[in-house]
Amino acid sequence: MSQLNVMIHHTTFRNPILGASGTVGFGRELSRLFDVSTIGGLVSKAVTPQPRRGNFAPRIAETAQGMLNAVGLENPGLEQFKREVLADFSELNCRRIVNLAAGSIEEYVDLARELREADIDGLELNLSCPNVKDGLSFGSDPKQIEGLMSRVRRVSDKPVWVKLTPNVTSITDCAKAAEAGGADGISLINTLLGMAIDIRSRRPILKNNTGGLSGPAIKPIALRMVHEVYQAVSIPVIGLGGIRCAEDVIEFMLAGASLVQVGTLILSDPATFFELPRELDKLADRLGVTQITQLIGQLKTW
Amino acid sequence: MSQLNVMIHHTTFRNPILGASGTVGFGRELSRLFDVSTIGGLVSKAVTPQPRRGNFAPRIAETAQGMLNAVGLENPGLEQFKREVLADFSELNCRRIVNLAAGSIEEYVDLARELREADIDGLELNLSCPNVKDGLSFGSDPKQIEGLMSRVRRVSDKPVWVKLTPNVTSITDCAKAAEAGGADGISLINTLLGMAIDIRSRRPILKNNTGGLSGPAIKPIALRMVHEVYQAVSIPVIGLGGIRCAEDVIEFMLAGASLVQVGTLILSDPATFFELPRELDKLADRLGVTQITQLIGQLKTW
Amino acid sequence: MTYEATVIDQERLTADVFVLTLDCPAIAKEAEPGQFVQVKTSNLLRRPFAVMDLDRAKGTIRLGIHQVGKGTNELSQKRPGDTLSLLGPFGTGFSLAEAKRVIVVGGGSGIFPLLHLAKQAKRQALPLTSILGFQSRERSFLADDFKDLSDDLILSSESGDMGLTGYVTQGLQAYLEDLSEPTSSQTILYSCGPIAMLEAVVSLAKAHHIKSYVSLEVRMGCGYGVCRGCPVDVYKGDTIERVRCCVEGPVFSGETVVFDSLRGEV
Amino acid sequence: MTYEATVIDQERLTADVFVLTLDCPAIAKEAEPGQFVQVKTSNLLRRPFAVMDLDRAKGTIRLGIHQVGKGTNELSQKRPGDTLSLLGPFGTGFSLAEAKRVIVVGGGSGIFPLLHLAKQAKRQALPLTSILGFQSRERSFLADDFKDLSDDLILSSESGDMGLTGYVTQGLQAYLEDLSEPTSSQTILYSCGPIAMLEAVVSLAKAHHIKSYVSLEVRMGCGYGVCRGCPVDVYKGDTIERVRCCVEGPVFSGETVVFDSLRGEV
Ligand SMILES: Cc1cc2nc3c(=O)[nH]c(=O)nc-3n(C[C@H](O)[C@H](O)[C@H](O)COP(=O)(O)OP(=O)(O)OC[C@H]3O[C@@H](n4cnc5c(N)ncnc54)[C@H](O)[C@@H]3O)c2cc1C
Ligand SMILES: Cc1cc2nc3c(=O)[nH]c(=O)nc-3n(C[C@H](O)[C@H](O)[C@H](O)COP(=O)(O)OP(=O)(O)OC[C@H]3O[C@@H](n4cnc5c(N)ncnc54)[C@H](O)[C@@H]3O)c2cc1C
Ligand SMILES: Cc1cc2nc3c(=O)[nH]c(=O)nc-3n(C[C@H](O)[C@H](O)[C@H](O)COP(=O)(O)O)c2cc1C
Ligand SMILES: Cc1cc2nc3c(=O)[nH]c(=O)nc-3n(C[C@H](O)[C@H](O)[C@H](O)COP(=O)(O)O)c2cc1C
Ligand code: FES
Ligand code: FES
Repeated sequence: MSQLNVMIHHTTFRNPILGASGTVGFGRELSRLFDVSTIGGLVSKAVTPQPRRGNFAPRIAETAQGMLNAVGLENPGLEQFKREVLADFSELNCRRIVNLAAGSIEEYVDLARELREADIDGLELNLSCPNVKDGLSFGSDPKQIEGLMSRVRRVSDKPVWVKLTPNVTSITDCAKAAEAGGADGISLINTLLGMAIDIRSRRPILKNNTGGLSGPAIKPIALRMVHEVYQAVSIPVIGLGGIRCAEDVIEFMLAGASLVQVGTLILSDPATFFELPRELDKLADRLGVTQITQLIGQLKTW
Repeated sequence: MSQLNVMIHHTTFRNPILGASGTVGFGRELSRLFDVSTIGGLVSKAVTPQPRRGNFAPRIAETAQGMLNAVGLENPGLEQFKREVLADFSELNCRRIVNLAAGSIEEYVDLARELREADIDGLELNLSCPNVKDGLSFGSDPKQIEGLMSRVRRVSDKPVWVKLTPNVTSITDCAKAAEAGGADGISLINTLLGMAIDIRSRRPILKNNTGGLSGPAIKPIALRMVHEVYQAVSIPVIGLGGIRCAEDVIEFMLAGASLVQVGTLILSDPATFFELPRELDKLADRLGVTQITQLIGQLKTW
Repeated sequence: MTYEATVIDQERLTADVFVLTLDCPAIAKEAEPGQFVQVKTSNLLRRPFAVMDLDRAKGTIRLGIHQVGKGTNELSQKRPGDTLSLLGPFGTGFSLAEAKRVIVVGGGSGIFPLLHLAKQAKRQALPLTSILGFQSRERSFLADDFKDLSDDLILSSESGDMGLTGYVTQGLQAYLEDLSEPTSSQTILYSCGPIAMLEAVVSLAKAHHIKSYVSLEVRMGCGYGVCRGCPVDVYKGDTIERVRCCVEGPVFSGETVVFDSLRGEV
Repeated sequence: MTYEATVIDQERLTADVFVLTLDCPAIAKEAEPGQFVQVKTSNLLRRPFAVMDLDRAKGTIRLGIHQVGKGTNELSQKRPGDTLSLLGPFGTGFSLAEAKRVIVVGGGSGIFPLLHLAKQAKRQALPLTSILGFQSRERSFLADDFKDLSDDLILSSESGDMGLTGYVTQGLQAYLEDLSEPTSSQTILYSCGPIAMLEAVVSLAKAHHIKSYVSLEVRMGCGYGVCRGCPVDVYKGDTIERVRCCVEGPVFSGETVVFDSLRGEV
């Protein structure tokens, strides 16, 4: 029995394994089928200021050890979320993080302000959605990231994680900007922008043409970015991208992750996800690790 | 029988399938074992101004439907290349492209100038190697790309392809810069920066710590970038990343590639690589495509 | 909801259609017509298949599978004794509650879920008409099973070498035109097949004032409601609502489906 | 160089070691001791294995395989009748040309390529000493085969329940200390095993003025020379040259190997 609990910014996670945004809904389906008290926490589907219908079908395409999704942030919007979803989400017996997405700094600030009193354990700002206003992605401009984070900081005492897109030249510049803005943690990585094509119809498989690549295919990129960011910032890193087993969890922790999230695996193998903490425990035992936090950032580079 | 030949910048390729840099050496091993007159061409391993020993072993790590390599541009250097390798390379019965890598604009210009008279079909500038001078990658700064390309343009009449790194926020900015500098083609993508970790030794598997991710795992990203760049420039695009079969070739051509390159597949299945042109022919027939060039850029987006 | 099922039998119906019989008592006990299971292959995502048939006493289910790609080709290699990981049963299936008479209309692999439904209709002693379309006699399957269950069986083939010549919708149209008014009001039509076929079936049913239910095949991420990968637009009164094919479907009231939203799905 | 080989036999030697006998006349005809083949699994890269043994008349080769990960576990599932795609034979193997007496020193899965060599030595009637190290008796393999071929067989086990207690290098050291001067000058030592073991073996051989050849296992991309994924540093006079393990190796003259360059390889 190793100690699996991890404490970051005064919040204790019973173990470092969380469900990632977009792959756990708002916890309702999973908590009906599984015991969520075995996992560290769940990160909600993105909540946006207004309700969003998302993209048309097809939204999913499979690739080599990966998948593309173009759900398009379908969600009920802030008001309905607060009215109809939040109460159930708050009752989940694990750490509860609300993922937020918006089209402008003001909107992010509004979202964070509106959830100031919510019974949740933190916010995760999803900075990967294209900013329709000036054609730039929030997530790829360090200045915007810092500005956004510092504005959110002023309106919320909740722990705030900034979730970064990997589609950038320098992930460390983005992470440092989030830290400078006052973030409590950096979640990475979100999906990589990709495309799949049907040669018979000569069309992209996804109705949105492009989508976000997730799954084991992207793990090497995610590990590299977690490692880089861990060295560049002093706030905790929450690592994700392609995790499927306890070995993967340990790889991310060695690279510098204090917590990890699991996404695509939950779609195909929810039971495996809920067994991961136990598998992690066993593997840590075999490796002689008594406290899982002893692994964080312990990668010895050559 | 479909017409497989493709003509770009006055050079006819008997078919659009080339072997990618770093996975065909200088053609010697492959031309001994296979008939290179069946393929469109070969792109040499990168040649640098000085001999390079590359990185220590391990240089290879396998990942989910991908591999990381950190060869570190091992090559004999320009002088020895010209003296001992070029003659054989020039004799290959297919199109012969020499891939060039260097640490400064001056060095690239020197390399291109030195190969002005060589009996080859073109140069490919590999802009992915980190510029040790100012910590920036050439390949991620459009201004440097344009400057570099226009300087090379002045010293060489050979067709010049600029090979872009995908580790950037905007691949189209980089491609447009290359075009503005006078490039004859854009090759993409090079590898994505990644890492693999051995949890027992707590070390990166690669002695270089990080390496370049290639193989089917990256295909969705490559397709997306080829599609984006095809729309942004009017020079030919040479597409690569994870190609393993004739369907993949057609996907790249629909996305906008005039030619494609095959890398990682050659390591595991050289015979399959040399059969690809025939498979492409058969598939084109089945699809009712009489001229392969009819496919280029014919993706119908939603 | 996660089960390790053992393959009991593998039966080939045509060159690219086969049936797997699986030992899986838990799913055999629960699965309603129109519900589906998520089957694991060596690919990243599971593959959804309707429960085509089941035997509660024996604890077995049957999946009818059309080989169309990597996953289904892999499944065609499974032999008795092999095991398969299943999730399910999932989704909202067909309901016979309001039906006095039943028409099932199936094309291609859309025929599979209808067998389960037809058997249920038979058990409930509901008059059953089955209208099935294939490419050709050689590529047809399950016709005998439906014959045994149906009061009326109308077959069609695109090649013309079996039953009516043309699409399944032509058989349906001819049948509906012969239908008397009082019958149609008690009749419910159930259909599964390619999107284009379903759209045509629903519009024929509407024209003849017959209520219809269709089972949709939309690309799925999870199959159990967490990923929102499987949107279906349905009319709710004057507004359009976007729901999940895997939870609120795969069976929908035909009139409510916004088929335009599904272009790009097969 | 690409062959489709049929599995003739699968024999388990220990809990995690097995032998595949493959029908592959072309490779059986060509392969020299120390050469290897690249075997395809469902993973992206092929897996290199030494040709452990061959029968030219029958056209078969044998691969000894230690199960250590995904690829070797998959290969352990192969049964007679299954086919495997092979590339090869590749590499520069062991040469007995200068040898008057032969010592082979093997640890763990490094023992496999030495069997082929030992048989060759036997055929050439060269006096043969085999020094083999295992973890324990239970995990030992091929000891009987080497017994039949060797004039001298020295076994060791880390657990101490078979032969000498400790590493294979202790057996070697004891043996070398007993060796008389004239013998040693005609003797060549051939070794394969983990890098750390090879380094120790080479330094012992050097200390006793015995020429050595070692076969190195370096992670490979292609196995046939195009990718430069498998560097080995060797002394050429005063300078160090970087060559390819797969073409210039995997067998190198022990004294020339720069072991420091290989930290990180197993
Ligand atoms: C609710 C439901 C029930 C189904 N029932 C049956 C059935 O009983 N029998 C049967 O033969 N088929 C059925 N299908 C279709 C079946 O799921 C696909 O044919 C199968 O997933 C194809 O997998 P593949 O790997 O062979 O094809 P590939 O083309 O290699 O698959 C690539 C990806 O696309 C998805 N995909 C491809 N075709 C479809 C499709 N038509 N619908 C949904 N996803 C698709 C795959 O699941 C996979 O993620 C059903 C689909 C759904 C949604
Ligand atoms: C020239 C040569 C000859 C060999 N001969 C034999 C033999 O006869 N019998 C035997 O059991 N093993 C032999 N090996 C080692 C064998 O190739 C590895 O054990 C095997 O590749 C592990 O594959 P895996 O998928 O089970 O392990 P994984 O750890 O899952 O493999 C991951 C990756 O690392 C590589 N890798 C892992 N271990 C090694 C290793 N020791 N050497 C090289 N690459 C490695 C794999 O090829 C693969 O690319 C030889 C290696 C070389 C280079
Ligand atoms: C279907 C799907 C929907 C997603 N939706 C969101 C989202 O709403 N907000 C977000 O921050 N990330 C979203 N993601 C990204 C994941 O949270 C995660 O960053 C990514 O999938 C990489 O992890 P994985 O490889 O474990 O899936 C989504 C991913 C998938 C597969
Ligand atoms: C072992 C190896 C070495 C490579 N060396 C080079 C190189 O020297 N120059 C270069 O431009 N690209 C190099 N590449 C990148 C490939 O040319 C190609 O861009 C990349 O591998 C993606 O294609 P693939 O997925 O088909 O392999 C190398 C790739 C591999 C796998
Ligand atoms: S497939 Fe995931 S919600 Fe329907
Ligand atoms: S493994 Fe490719 S050169 Fe040796």
